[in-house]
Amino acid sequence: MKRRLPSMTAALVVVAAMATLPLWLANTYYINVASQILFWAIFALGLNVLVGYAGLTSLGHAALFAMSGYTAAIVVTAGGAHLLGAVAAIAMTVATAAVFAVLALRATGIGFLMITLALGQIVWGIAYRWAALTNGDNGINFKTRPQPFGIDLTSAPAFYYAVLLVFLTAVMTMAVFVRSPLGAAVRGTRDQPRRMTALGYNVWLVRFAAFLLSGFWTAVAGLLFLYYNQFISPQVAALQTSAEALLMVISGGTATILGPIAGAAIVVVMKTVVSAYVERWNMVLGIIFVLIISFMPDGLVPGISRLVRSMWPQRRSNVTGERAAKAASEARP
Amino acid sequence: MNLWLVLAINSVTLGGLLFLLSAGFSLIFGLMRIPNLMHGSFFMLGAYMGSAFLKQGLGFWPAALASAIGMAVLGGLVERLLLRRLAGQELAQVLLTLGMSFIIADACLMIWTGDPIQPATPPDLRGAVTTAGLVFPIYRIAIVGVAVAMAVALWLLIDRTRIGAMIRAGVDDAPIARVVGIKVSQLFTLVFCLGAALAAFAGVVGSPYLSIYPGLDAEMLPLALIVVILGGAGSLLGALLGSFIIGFLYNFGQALFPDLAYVILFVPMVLVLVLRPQGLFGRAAL
Amino acid sequence: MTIQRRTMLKGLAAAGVAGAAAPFEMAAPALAQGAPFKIGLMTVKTGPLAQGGIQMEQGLLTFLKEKNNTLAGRKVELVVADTGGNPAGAKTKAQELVEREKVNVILGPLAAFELLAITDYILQTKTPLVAVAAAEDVTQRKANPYIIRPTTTSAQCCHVMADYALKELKFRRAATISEDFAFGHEQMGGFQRVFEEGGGKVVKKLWPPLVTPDYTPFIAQIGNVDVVFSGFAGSNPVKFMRAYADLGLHGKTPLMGGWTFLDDALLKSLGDEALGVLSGATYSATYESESNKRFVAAMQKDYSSLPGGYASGMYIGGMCVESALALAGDKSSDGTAFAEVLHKIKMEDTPRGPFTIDHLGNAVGAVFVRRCERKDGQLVNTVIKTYPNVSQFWTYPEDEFLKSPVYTRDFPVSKNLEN
Amino acid sequence: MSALVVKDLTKSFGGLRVTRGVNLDVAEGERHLILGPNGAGKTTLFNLITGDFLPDSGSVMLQGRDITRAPARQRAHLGLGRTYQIITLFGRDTILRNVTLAALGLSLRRWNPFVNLDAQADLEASAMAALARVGLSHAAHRLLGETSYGERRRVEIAMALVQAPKVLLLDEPFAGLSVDERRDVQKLLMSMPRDITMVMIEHDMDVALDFADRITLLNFGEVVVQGTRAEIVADPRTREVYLGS
Repeated sequence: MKRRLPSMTAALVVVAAMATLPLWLANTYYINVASQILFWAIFALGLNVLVGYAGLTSLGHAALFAMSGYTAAIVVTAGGAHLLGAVAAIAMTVATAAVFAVLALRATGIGFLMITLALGQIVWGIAYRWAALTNGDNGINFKTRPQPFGIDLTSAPAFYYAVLLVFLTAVMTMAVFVRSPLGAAVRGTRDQPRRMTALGYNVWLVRFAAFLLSGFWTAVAGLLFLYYNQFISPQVAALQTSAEALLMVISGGTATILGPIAGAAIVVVMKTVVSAYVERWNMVLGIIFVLIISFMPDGLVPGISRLVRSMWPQRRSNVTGERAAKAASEARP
Repeated sequence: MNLWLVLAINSVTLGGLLFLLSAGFSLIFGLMRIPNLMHGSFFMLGAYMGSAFLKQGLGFWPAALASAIGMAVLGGLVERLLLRRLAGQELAQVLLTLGMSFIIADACLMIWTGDPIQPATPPDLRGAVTTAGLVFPIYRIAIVGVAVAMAVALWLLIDRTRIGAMIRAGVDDAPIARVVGIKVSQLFTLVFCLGAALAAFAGVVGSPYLSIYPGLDAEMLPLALIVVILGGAGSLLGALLGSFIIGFLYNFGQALFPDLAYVILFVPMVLVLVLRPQGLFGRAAL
Repeated sequence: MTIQRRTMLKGLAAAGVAGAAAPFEMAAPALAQGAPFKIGLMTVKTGPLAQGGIQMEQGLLTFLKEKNNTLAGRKVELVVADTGGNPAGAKTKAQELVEREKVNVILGPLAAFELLAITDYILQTKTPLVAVAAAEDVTQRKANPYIIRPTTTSAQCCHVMADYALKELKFRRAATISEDFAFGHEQMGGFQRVFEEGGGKVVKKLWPPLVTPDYTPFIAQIGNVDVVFSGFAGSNPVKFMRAYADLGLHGKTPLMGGWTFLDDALLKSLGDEALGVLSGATYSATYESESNKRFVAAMQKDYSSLPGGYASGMYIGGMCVESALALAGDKSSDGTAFAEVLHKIKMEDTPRGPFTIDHLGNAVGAVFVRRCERKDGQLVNTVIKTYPNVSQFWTYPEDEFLKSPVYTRDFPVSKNLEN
Repeated sequence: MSALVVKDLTKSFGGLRVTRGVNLDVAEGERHLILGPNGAGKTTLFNLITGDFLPDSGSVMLQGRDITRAPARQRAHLGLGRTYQIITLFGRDTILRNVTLAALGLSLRRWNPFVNLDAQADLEASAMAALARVGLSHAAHRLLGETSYGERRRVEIAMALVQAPKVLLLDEPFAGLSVDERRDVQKLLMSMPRDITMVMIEHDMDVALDFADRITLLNFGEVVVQGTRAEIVADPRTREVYLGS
C-alpha cells in the first residue's frame, strides 16, 4: 500500500487543479475547452471498456454517442422534461448498444470492427435521412441546458463543474470496475476466451455486459456533448467521430484509465486551440499519431510510464512485472 | 433509354472499378492482416499524382503507370519504416494508418488546393456506344476490360509464379511459410507495394468519371472494406465477385429503393458479416 | 510548421497575398483611431469543404488588402478560424472568436449546418454575423436580429430560374436532382413551387445522397423532360455533369441549376460538358461594376483564380461591414447597435451590383441568369438575363410566404410525379 | 452411478474422422487413464467432453445427467474440471489472481462491477487453499510469467481444484516436465481424495500406469482396448499400437 502513496498524492493534486481550473483560467473560452476535453474523455473511457479491456475494437461508437444526444434532443424539443430526456437518452442508447452487441458479437477482431462500422453507418444514414424525426442535416437546436437541482448551467464555469463531477464519477467507477470481478472477467475474455469458458464464464455474456457498460458511458458523454453544444446533427454520428474517439483511446493507451483521457486532451487541444495557430493542424495531428505509435506502440501513457520507470530503476518490481508480462504475452498462442 | 439495361451495364462497370480499388486492399489484408485504413488515401493520392503527370503532358496510361510506381515506392517506405515495427499489433496499425491518412489528405489539400480536378477521358476511349436508343460511354466499358485484364494478371502472378506461391503460402499460414524458408518480411513489403500501386492505378483510372477532390479518400475506403468483407479477405476471386455484387447492389438499390440510399450498402454488409463472418467466398474466419 | 497565427498569415502573404496580412501588425495609418475593429472569419480550411472555405478567406483578404485594413477610417484586424466543416467545430470556433478574441463581427461560416449550430450562441452573445450559408429560415421563420445575409437564400435564385424556364424557355416538364440534404431540398422546393404554380410540372424528383460515387443510376431515371434542374454543390457538379454528358444527355435535355451548381470558381475544373448549362446566381465574375473589376483582377493576380460565390460573398460581406462601420460610428463596438445598422445598409457599387437588406436580414438585389460558354478557350458564365431587386420571398407577400412551411424534400407537395 | 459416461461419440473435421464411436464409462472416484500415440484423438475426446466441440453423434453423461449439448461453461458449473496440455494461463497476473479467477468462475459475484476483486477474502482463501494443496503457497504473489514450467502445471491443477470438480480431466499433466517436477506432480495426483473422479490423457505409458485404476487405449480415434492396468499391459494390441508393428 505504501507504494501507492505518491500516486495518491499526484491524483489529489490533479483533482485539486481541475477543481480550481476556472479560477486560474480566466478566459471562458479555455474553460469551455476544458469541458470539451472532459466529456470527450468520458466517451473515450467508455469506448476503452470495449477496445482496451474486452479487446473488441468498435468503429461504430459515434452512433451510440449520437443516439444519446438525439434522443434527449427529440424528447426535450417535444416538450419533455430534461430529466425524462436524459433517462430516455441513456435507456435508448443502452438498448441500441444491446442490439449492436448482439449483431457484432457474432465476430471478434476485424470482423467485429467491420460490423460496428457498418452499424454506425446505418445509424448515420438514418439520422441524415429520417428528417421528420431528426430534422436531417439541419440538426436540432437544443434551446436550454438542464438545471439540475435548480442550478443554472449556462455559464462556462458552472457547466465545467457539472461535467467535472460526471467525469470524476466516471473515472472512479471505471477504476472500481477495472479491479472488480466483472472487470477481471472482461479482461480474461480478451486474453483467453476459451479458457474462461472452461472456467465457467459465459464469454459472450461477459462481452455483452462490457458492450452495455461501454454504451452507458458513451450515452453519458453524448448527453454532455448535447448539453454543451446545444445542437446535434448527423455529423456527430459519422465515421469520423468514431475514428476520432478510437484514436483517442489508442494514442493515449488502451486498457488504462489515464490513456483515453490523455488521448482526448490531445485531440481536443489540437482541434480547438492548436488549429487557431497552425493552419495544417490536421497534418500535425496525423504526425503526432504516427510518432506516438512509432515510439510508444502501446500508447502515450504506458509509454511514458515505462520511460519514467526506466529512469528510476529502484522500482524494480514493476520492471520485472513488465518483462514478465511481455514474456507471457509472447507465450500466448 | 432503357433504365434497367443502363443500370445493368453500369453495375458491371462500377464493379470493374471497385475491383481495381479493392484488389490491393484484399491482398494486404489477406496476407498481412493489416487493416490498411489509408487505402482510400492511396487511391486519392494516386489519382492526384496521375493528374499531375497528365498535366506534364504524359499520356493517360503512362500517367497511370507512373502514379502506380510512385505509390509503390511510397507504400514500400511506409511499410518498411513504420508498419514493419507494428507486426501483429492490430490497434497500433489502425492508429498508424489512420494517422497517415490524415497526413496524406492534408498534404493533398496543400498541394492541389481544394478545387476538384477531372482529368479528360483518354482520347482513344472518348465517345459513347449507341445502340437501340441506349447511350453508354466507351471509357466505362474499357474500365471493365482493364479490371478483367488486371484480374487475370494478378491471378497469373499468384497462381503461376514463385512469388505467387509464396504469397499463397503466406496467406494460408505465415509461421509455416517462414519455416519453409520464405522471407516473409520481404514478401510483406512486396505485397504492400503491390497493393498501394493497385490503389493508385485505380485512382487514375477512376478519376475521369469520379473526379478528384478532398474527401475522395473517405468515400472510397468504405467501398473497399465492403467489397473485401463481402468477398472474403485474401481471395482475389472473392474481391472480383464482391466488386460486381456491390456494383449491382449499388445501382439497382439506388434506383429501386431510393429511401434506403444511405444504407443500401451497409445493410447487406451487416447481414453478410452476421451470417457468414468469413465473407461470401472467404475460407478462414476473420 | 508555423506556430503563430500571425506568422502564418505572413506566410500566406509571402505566398502571393503580398502585404495583405502583414499590415495587421504595422503602425496604424493616420486615419485609424482607437482600438482596431476585429473581424472574425469562420471558414473551412481542412477536409472536404475546404474548397469553398479557402475561397472565402481569399475573398475577404482581397477586400481587406484593397482597403489597406482600414474600413471607414478605422483599423481592422482579422482573425481566421478553421471550423473543420462540422457543427461542433463551428461552435467551438465561434466561442474562440467571441470569448477569446472578442471580435466585433463574424463573417461566415460556410455550411448551413455550421451556421445553424451557432445561431443561438450568436443571439446569446449579441454578436453580429454576416452569413454566406443559405439556410432559408435563418432570415425567415427563425430570423435572428444579429444575422444578415448579403448573398442569397437557398431558393432565392431557384425561384428566378423557374420563372425563366417557364417564361423565356417555355419549358413545361422538369425533373429535379440534388443532394439529399437541406440545401438541396430548399433549392428544389423553390424551383418546384414557382415552376408548378406557373403551369409547369415537376415529374421527377431525384435525391442522390451527399456522398455518391456514381450518379449514373440517378441520371438513368430522368426520362423524358424538357429540362433538368439541379442543385449540386461542392465538387459534386463536376462529377454530375461528366456523367450526364457520358450518358448522352448533354445537348439533348437542357441542364439548369442554382448558383453552386456552376459557380464561377468551378469553371476551371470543368470541360465541354458544362457548355450551355444555365445557372442562377447573385454574383457573376463577368458582372461589369467597378468594384467587381477590381475584385476579379485582384483575385486573378494574387491567387490566379476566378472568384465565385464564396469569395465574392466574403468580399461583399467585408463591404457590408465597411458600410455599417461608417453608419454606426462610435456605436460600432456595441453588438446590438452594429447588428441593427447592418440591417440598414444600402449598397451601391458591389461585385454583385446594388442591393439592400430586408428587415429579416436577407439581401434584396439582382439575380443573374447565366449561360456557360467558351470564350477565348476559357469557360465563362455569361449573364443572359438579370432579374433586378429579387427578394427572398420572390413575388409572394412576405406574411403569406412565411406562413407556409420551409421547403423540404416533401414540400411543396408533388402532384405531378411520374414513374 | 457412473461419474462420466461417453457413448458412441463420433466427430469429424471436414472429411477426417477424429473420433469414431468412442465409449467410456468412468465410475465415481475412479482414476482413468486414456492412452494413445500422438494423433490418436485423445485431446479431441476431451474437447468433446468439455464442450469445446459438439459431437456429430453420441452422448456425454456427467453423473447421470446428459450434457452432450450443454454449453461448455455450464459443464464447469456442473462439476467438470479440466487442465490443458498447452498451458493457457493469464501470464500478466499473479498466480493467486489466476486461481482466484478460477474460483470466481463459479461464483455469482463474477458479474459484480462494483467491488474490488482483491477484497473478496473468501475467494482468495479458497484460492490459497488450492495453492497449498499443490504446494505453491509461497509463490502465490509471483507473476505467472516469472514461474517455471512445472510450477505452471501445478497452477493449472490448482485452478481446476479450486472449482471443486467432481470429474477432473487432466490433459498430459506431465508433458515437458523435468524428472523432479514429474515426481512432484505425480505425488500430488496420487494424494488427491477419492471424491474427485479423474480422467488423464497421457501418451507415455511409464509415467501414468501407477496412477490408473482402468485404462482406455485409443488409436486413430477408436477405442482399441479398455480394461484394468493388468489387462492392458497384457493385451497384444497395446504392443501393436505402441510398437507400431
